[in-house]
Amino acid sequence: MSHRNDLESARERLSRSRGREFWRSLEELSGDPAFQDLLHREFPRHASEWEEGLDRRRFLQLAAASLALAGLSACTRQPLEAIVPYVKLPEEIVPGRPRFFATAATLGGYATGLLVESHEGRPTKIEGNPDHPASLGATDVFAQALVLGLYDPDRSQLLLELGEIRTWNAFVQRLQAALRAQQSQGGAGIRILTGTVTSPTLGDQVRSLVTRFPKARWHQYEASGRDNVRLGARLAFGESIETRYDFSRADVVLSLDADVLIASPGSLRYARDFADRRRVRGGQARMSRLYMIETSPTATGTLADHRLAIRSVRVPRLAVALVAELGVGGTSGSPERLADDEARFISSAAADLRGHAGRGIVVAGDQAPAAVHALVHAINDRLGNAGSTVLHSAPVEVEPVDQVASIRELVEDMRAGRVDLLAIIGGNPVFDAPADLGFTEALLKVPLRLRLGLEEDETSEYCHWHIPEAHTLETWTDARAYDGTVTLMQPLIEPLYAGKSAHELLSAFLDDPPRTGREILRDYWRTTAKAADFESFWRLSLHDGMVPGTALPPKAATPEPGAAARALAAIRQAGATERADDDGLLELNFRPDPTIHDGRFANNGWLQELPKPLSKMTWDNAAYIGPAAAGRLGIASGDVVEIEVEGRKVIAPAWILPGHPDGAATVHFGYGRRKCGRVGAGIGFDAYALRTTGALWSHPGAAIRRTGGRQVLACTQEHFSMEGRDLVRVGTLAAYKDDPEFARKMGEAPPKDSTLYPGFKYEGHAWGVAIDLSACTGCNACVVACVAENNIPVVGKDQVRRGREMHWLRIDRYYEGGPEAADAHHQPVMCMQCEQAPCEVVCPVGATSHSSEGLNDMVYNRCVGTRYCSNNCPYKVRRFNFLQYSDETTPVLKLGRNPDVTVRSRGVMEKCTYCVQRINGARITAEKEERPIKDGEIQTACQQACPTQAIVFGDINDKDSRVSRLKAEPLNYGLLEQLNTRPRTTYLAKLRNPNPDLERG
Amino acid sequence: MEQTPGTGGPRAADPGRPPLIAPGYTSATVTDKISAVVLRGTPRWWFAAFGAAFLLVMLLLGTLGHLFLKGVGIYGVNIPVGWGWDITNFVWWIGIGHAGTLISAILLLLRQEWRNSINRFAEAMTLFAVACASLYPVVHLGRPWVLYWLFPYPSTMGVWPQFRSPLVWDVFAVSTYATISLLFWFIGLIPDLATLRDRAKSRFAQIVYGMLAMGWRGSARHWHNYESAYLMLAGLATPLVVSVHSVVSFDFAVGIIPGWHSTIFPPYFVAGAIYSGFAMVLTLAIPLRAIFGLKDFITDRHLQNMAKVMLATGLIVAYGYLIEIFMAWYGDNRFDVYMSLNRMFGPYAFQFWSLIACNVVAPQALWIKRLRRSPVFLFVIAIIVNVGMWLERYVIIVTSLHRDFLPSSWGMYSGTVWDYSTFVGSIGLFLALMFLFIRFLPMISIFEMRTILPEARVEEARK
Amino acid sequence: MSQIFHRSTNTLSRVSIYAAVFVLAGLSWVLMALDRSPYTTRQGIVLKQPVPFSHEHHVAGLGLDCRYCHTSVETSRFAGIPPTATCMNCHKLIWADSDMLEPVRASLRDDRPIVWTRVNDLPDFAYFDHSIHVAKGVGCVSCHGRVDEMPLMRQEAPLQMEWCLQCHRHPETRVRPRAEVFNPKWETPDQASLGPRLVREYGIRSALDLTSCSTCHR
Amino acid sequence: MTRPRTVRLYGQMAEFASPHDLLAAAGAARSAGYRRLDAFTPFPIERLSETLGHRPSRVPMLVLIGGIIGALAGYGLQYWVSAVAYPLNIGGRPYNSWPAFIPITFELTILIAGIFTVFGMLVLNGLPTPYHPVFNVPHFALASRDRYFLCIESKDPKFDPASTRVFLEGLSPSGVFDVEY
Repeated sequence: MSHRNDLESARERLSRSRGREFWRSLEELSGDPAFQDLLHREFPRHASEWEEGLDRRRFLQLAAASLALAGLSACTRQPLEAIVPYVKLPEEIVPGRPRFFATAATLGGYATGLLVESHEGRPTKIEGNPDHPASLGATDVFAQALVLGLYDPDRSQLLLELGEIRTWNAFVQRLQAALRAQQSQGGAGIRILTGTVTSPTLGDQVRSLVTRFPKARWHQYEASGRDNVRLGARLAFGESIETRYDFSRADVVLSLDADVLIASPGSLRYARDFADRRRVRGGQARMSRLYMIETSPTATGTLADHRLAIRSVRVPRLAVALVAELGVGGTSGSPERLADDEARFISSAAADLRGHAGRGIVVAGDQAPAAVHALVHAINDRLGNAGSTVLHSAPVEVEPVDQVASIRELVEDMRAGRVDLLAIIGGNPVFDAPADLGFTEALLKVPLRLRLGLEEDETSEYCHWHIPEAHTLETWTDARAYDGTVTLMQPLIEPLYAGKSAHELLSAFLDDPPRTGREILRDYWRTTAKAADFESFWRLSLHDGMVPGTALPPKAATPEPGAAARALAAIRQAGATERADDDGLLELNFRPDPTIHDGRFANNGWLQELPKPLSKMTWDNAAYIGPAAAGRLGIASGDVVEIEVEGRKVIAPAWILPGHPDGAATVHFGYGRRKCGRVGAGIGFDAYALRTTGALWSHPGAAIRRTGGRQVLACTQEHFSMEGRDLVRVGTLAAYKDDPEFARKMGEAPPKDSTLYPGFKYEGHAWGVAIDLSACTGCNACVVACVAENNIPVVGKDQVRRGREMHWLRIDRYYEGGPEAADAHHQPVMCMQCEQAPCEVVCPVGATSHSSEGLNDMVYNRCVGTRYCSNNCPYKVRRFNFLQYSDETTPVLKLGRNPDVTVRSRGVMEKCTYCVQRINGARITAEKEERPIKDGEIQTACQQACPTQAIVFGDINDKDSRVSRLKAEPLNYGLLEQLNTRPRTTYLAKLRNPNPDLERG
Repeated sequence: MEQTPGTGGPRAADPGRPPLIAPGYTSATVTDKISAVVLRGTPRWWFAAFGAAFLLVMLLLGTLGHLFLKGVGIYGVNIPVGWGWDITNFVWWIGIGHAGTLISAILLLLRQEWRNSINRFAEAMTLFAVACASLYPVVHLGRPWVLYWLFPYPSTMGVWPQFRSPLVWDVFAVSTYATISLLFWFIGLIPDLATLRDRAKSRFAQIVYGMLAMGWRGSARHWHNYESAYLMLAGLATPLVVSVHSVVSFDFAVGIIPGWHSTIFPPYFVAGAIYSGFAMVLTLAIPLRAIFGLKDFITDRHLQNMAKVMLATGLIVAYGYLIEIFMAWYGDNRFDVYMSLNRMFGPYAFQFWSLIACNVVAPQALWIKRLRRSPVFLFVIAIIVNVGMWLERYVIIVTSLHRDFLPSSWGMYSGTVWDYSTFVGSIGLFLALMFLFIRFLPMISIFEMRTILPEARVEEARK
Repeated sequence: MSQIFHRSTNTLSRVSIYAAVFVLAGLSWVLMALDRSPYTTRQGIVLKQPVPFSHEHHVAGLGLDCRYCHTSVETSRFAGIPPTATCMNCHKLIWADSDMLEPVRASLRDDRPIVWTRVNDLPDFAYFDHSIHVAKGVGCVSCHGRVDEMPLMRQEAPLQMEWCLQCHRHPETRVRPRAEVFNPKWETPDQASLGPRLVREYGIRSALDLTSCSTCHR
Repeated sequence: MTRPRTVRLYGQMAEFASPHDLLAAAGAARSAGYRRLDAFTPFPIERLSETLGHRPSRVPMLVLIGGIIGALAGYGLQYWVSAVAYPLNIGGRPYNSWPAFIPITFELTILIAGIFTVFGMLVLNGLPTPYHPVFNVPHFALASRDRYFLCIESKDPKFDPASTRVFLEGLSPSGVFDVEY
């Protein structure tokens, strides 16, 4: 068979060019027909889902794997390796040295500035752009996981017409034929559907399209959209206004169901500013205070000094009460009936806000009704926060619209047969459009359906043409950050599968011949920037990752008179139709999934395996309910339930989440993908099936019934009580002022000299880490960063369920307090690099030992796999390759690996070594330059990703280093220090700043 | 040497006790009866029994093949429970392997003549149990093909084993123990091999036994050096047998995990090992003496003595359990207290209480003389103690690991079908070796039996 | 009783026991030797290459500096294998029609790289950085041998860990002045006093640092 | 077996039915001035060796030597590896962590001593000797069953085929045999 031969030769070529010396240019590789072939025909394994039973193919793979492993042992010959130089060396490349490029990632349209590490043309690691206002060097989990998305072997790789392979040119011809037909009717049958767009260039292209086809329409829909924010602003100001916050100036923050520090545009920046405002250092004891009113527990809620868990139907009520308490603009009428705790909460928060007028922030969540947003605008205006901590500006979006209305209109047009040509650019409306619209059914009435998508998904299935979309890291485009700052996004690599960007697709509508993405971007900015020297503008903007001066200036915006009254009226009206509380139904809340968002990341193994911040569940979504409701309904975690909303039903596993309010449940949408890659298809349940235009975020009456079934869920942490152990030490600011040493007194640390053996002296550098528990938001960015930096494999749900997840860094979550009002604490735990490491002593082959700088080195190639070290590790931070977890067979995944870190094979232990590859890299650079390593020069991957700078790495022998100063803080303590392991990683106790008035109650 | 205890020192039988050998036997009849078991044709049941054991060995090989192809992940181990059935079985087998050397060496030094009829197959049992045990450190490795890194040899890497690790101690202790036991067993066999050589009819058997006997001719000079060496070896093996299980207990005691980190472990493990070893000797001896009609040599008195040893060691073990719990409470260490409570009332409480029932409660019946004299009852108790000692190791390993210091990393453990098949397969290996042994070698030491015959009482005769 | 064995078996059996001891010892020695032999290490073995490139001719004959081709040796962990274009700088004029150089011309013509066989190949889990060794005064020849005397390239050193350790434990026995790093002919009669001085001068880390596992493995 | 008959005798051998008879005979032979004596018995008999005038066993000395070698090798190996060959900082423990080196020192002491014991015994007994003249005596097969033999070797200065035979027969054995080479 000839195709088999092709495959063999391609595989052979790939295997020859493997490993660290793999540096043939990728563009060439991706253009290689044999390589394309290989990617299409061979269905490579991704997550290692281990089926029992052994077929021949698996047998051979294993045999090959064990032979390869045998190659690691000392007495076997190494196989011959090839070494493949360039034909012409690109000028700027030094083989073996990584380079960094500035670009950005977008989520829901909003950009975060990034620096991407690239090895010989292969992007391998995402880092935040320290100069970018939305990042300041930090990233979120989605940005970190972009690399895996890029190399996802399941990505769409072919341009298809009804399943047949077509060329781009054939598509352009077909499209232009259709456009010629539309020309006469002014494009009345043309519809474009996109997600939220902040790209000025794309906006310009759409406008050009509408100019050419005046009757064409542009629709936007984002499943996890911000319609309420937009409508609320319009309700308050009568115009579209973007609101952003300055947490660095805020003393009191009240969040009305807003996960503002984790999941909102600008949240990385907000989290950083928020944490900075709460750092207690060197006796300077000042902290801001966060009041959180929330329904579904969020990571932001875990940071709150006061948290009120209520059903979301109560949120507007509390907003009304707050308005009344603060006496905002002409709000009269009957006072709200509040429960005692609600009333106390509101009055204390109101008093605090009033006491810090101009230095407070009230913020409402994306899912809070528009009227609440309008009230919040009124409050911020009244308190003088607007203009100080709350900044208004022109909208960041190209065209802010009511997206639900937008997609409803599109569906109506389609159903009425008014649409001849629909181009769906990104998004996945067949999967995520509100269930009551009947999007799919209406879509089928459109004669020509075009689709640009990263994967062949549910929507592609219903479209005539599917065009593979270029990945963010393959695309020339631009986007705005939360404050309007524009980033010119440059590709790190040529499209692996000849994917096209939205710009290039729209160019096929507009230009003949279509322009390339780079041309489109340059042409737009050449006219827009009006720079005297465009080339230097272009180079500078690309280099910095920002276009200077594009941040939107704050502008004064005053709520229209009567806006608050209108909002109150709207809330009262909604309240009139409120159902009774005692009908046995639960309020059902819809939220985007914390790790796979609206479903777009479902095929990303890193994100699937990332524990959800609060439940620590992986690879699944669940119906979360509070302990009280669970008790009433007789539901235990893992019980399969049927959720019924207005006749729509889904089957879901239940999960009891402490801190979830009674009378409500939460489901996360994004799971239940029917058609995506092998990682994400068929796992979880589809919560979109219950989500309707009338109840996008919350439905008041859902019936939840046990079916009697059980479902196994893979959770990485099953015990959430500290069992009275002094693991996370928590205190209040008042306690700290009383006795700054309080945290140290909560545990017992043996004196350094109580040892039979003389200790080792570390005379050069001595690396250490300090982790500020007050700052940790539990956002997981560090975890994914660690996965990406250290080539940590994905093991699959079954292996996670068996307790074999591989994350070197985990975030432990503990609860304190009652089940409903539970305080959650996050504690990032990685290898402590104990100076008296229990693991090292028990290793029979010396595979783990101390470096001269105090690192607990782990030599993978020496490990025989007794697992004794892990047994003897009190922190259980060691991870073992029980099976062959690293995918060594899928060629494309090799491209994304960090060449500075060994890819571990089965049977060896692995763990965090403070990113020793970075330490060595920095040392080599410094020694070549004959200078000492500067403090801060080395950042571990987790430290770099952390939005709040909770993790600080450095030399503890240098008394002036940041880490030394942190370790000198009275809050500093070692985890399990009574064991005398002398951990190099220590923690700063968590401080909270509760309101004494509320505390007393 | 004026006095040579043990083999060469025949002494009067205690008139108050039943004899160690049925009356009427002479050196000739003892010789003929025991060697006949080997030199007679193979009984038909042997083929069936060996065949069954061999099938289990095939199961073991199949399991190991699967293990080497897929990886140690086919077992139930995880993080935090990095050891499970594998090390449980290892310690269990090693424990069983303690009876043989104990009987051979310590009882020899203590001049317990009743050992003479059971020491041979107890030693064989030791060897086979150690063979089964040494399987597990290999199979539990993530990369068993680099096992040799645990041995000191001049590698091209310039690196050596890490001698502070109890696992390296294990390597030395177990391989020393296996070597010394093998040598002990073999030199014990030499005179009997000579007997078989002289009794064998077929040329082939003559050559095989002849080569193994190395030309032993029972000369006075031979016996003189032989007895000296045997005694020396017993003197060496006695501390060795104590050290081996102490070292095995260090695997745990050197760890810092609550439930492992305990100074009581070495004595309590050694006692447990003797306990389980005698249980296994009884488990084997009771059916064997019935099948081969050897009740005249392995008399009820032997069984009773072993029952008493079990009772004594069982009490030491029970003390160990008690003192662990007491120390947790007395030491007032939060982690130890939790560990003890978790053992008793946590998810593995069933295993814990089963172990108490098997190891502490059941053997108390041995206080009753009537029950001690019933071979059937002793057999049942021995089986129960075997199970109990397995559970003990399981409880020590799993309950300590599954909930250690940080509740965040707590987890659960259970074995998989591959764990079971490895264990069953290793029992098959043990039985197969045992069947080969009883078929081809004298299962009772002939020459040592001769020494306790009345005709060997040279001194009395002289007086 | 008759004799079972011939009288020669006495000698035979004793000799065979002694022999077993010697055979076992010999076998261990053979295994150890094999482990260090060129069969395992490929030390000194000339591997088949697409073009029979002669370092002797280019270095000793033409006097090319190492860095003319291995451009990144001072800046990167990887010394660099010259791109085809580097070869063709000269070979478009010299030996432009040689059959031997056809693969080189074909490479440039078809824009396909030349696939060489790696000669000095460390395992993937050993992280060696050329630039730092060069910066600390480790001469090319210290590891690669006198390439200026090699008509065809071969691996000079065994490249096994115990070999690496010799220098990491005693850098003073190998270091040379930085200026002489690329000089294959450099020799000193006085390494004993020069070595320790250079170790101090170049700030070469202690043996304790240099033999820490993570110096090379991560 | 058909072997060419040799003229020389290895010695002469008397068979006894009980250990008492053997012991008595051995004493008598020794008193009679015979020095190259050996006895063959199915089990060890106390005082027999002394009666025959054999020297005390040298096995215990070998055990001591083996033990000392083992102990030195055991500790030496560990010390050399951990403190000289490749010193590594293992969990902050000193290079020469002597308490941790005791178990292996002990095990190696036992191991080498044990090996010396067994192989020393074999060497001292001149084993293996699959062929030995005494096996030429047909009745000798019973030496491993229930018969006791006393052998006077031809190397004995007092040995004389005729008179020795007479002497042996005077000890009331159940038989006297020539032991041929």
